Amino acid sequence: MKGIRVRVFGRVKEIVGSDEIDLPAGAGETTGTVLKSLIDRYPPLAPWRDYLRVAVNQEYVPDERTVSPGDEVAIIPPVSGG
Amino acid sequence: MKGIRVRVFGRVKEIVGSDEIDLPAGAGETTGTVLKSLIDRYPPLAPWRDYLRVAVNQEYVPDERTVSPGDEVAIIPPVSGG
Amino acid sequence: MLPILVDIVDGRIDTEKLVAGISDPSAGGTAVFIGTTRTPSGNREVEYLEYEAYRPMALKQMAAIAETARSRWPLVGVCAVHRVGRVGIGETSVVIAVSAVHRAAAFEACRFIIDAVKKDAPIWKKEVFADGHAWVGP
Amino acid sequence: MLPILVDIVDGRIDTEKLVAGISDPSAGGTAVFIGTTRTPSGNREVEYLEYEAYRPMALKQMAAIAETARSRWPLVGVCAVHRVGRVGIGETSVVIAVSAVHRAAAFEACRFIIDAVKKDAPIWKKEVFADGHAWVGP
Repeated sequence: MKGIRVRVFGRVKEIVGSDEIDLPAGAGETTGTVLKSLIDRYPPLAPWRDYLRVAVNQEYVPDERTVSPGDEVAIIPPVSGG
Repeated sequence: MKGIRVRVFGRVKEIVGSDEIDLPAGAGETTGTVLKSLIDRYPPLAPWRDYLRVAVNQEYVPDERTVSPGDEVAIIPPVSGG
Repeated sequence: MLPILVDIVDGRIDTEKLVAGISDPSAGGTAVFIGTTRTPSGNREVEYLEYEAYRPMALKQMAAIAETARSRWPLVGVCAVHRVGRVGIGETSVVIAVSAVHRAAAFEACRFIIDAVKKDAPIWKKEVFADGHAWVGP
Repeated sequence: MLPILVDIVDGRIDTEKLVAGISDPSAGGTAVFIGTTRTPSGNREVEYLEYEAYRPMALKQMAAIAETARSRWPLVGVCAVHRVGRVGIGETSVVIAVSAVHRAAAFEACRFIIDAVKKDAPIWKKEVFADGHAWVGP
């Protein structure tokens, strides 16, 4: 079973303790299942669930979509540039 | 009879040929009579009549008011700073 | 709240220095407008511009406009500087810089000030062509 | 029409150089937004800020935002640069500079770009205090 590598930033990175993490992935993984796996593994992320956006291949993915192990998946906490 | 010194700028200065001019002044001179005297003396100013603003003591005077020889009167053609 | 700086200068405007002058630890955003001379005008090539000001009145007007902006928006620093005399193409003729705690106020005040300066400050420019010149305006 | 410049840099942003890069004889106005780090935050003194970016995606987002601006307004040059890493109080963290033939387009596009960058570019800042730090946001 190949994993999906997920990049994390900001407060999510702080909670996870690393800037990327490999999640085990079955068939039919989606942005939603990736996010759920991550939160299950790091419960302190749960309060942030509604604030997290997911990007696949460096584009925001507003609706749920399938992700494959080759995709670049990133969890985007609320941005605060400027 | 004391005169009223009038400062002129831009295209008005070019028409008048000087940056200030002394207009003879009787009693009861106003911003309107000053402007009229100037245009009578320099007819090429006539087409600009509706575009000229008058300032007294470095403030725009939107309505007609009395001017006295000690006042600093200026004719302000359409401004184009910036 | 920093003092308002308005000036009319005969030489090059140092934008960086003006922006530094309105910076403050309490300011989060600075909006700057930089007016530069351009060519062509209509379809004529402009060689350079020549600006003239009724200096004491222009300074009063600019100060009054800046004060009005500061009364309307919560600003930190305000600066408005106009150049006069000969200004080459592409050079800076006017700089408005406004700092504020939040950017909306900085943008709105900066826009208000340049609009008001262009409308009311007794400053004139003429465009100089190879074969003559024209005062800008109606 | 000049190329769009977007960048994420680790050191000081040279605003003057960026503005020079979008100047052009056809441009009459340049609107610039300069974001600076500030203190206090709420009632806590901030010692410095630390910015982090998802760099390749942030660059893509900034380029897309700049392209959108150029499709909406008649612009000459567009530049958007964000700094990351440690940024001291009062230092510049972001510069947006937009030149246009007329100032209305420059102002509107500049405001649009900084608003969109703050909303969508994957960049984060944390405020560092004497006794801890806080990520900015909800």
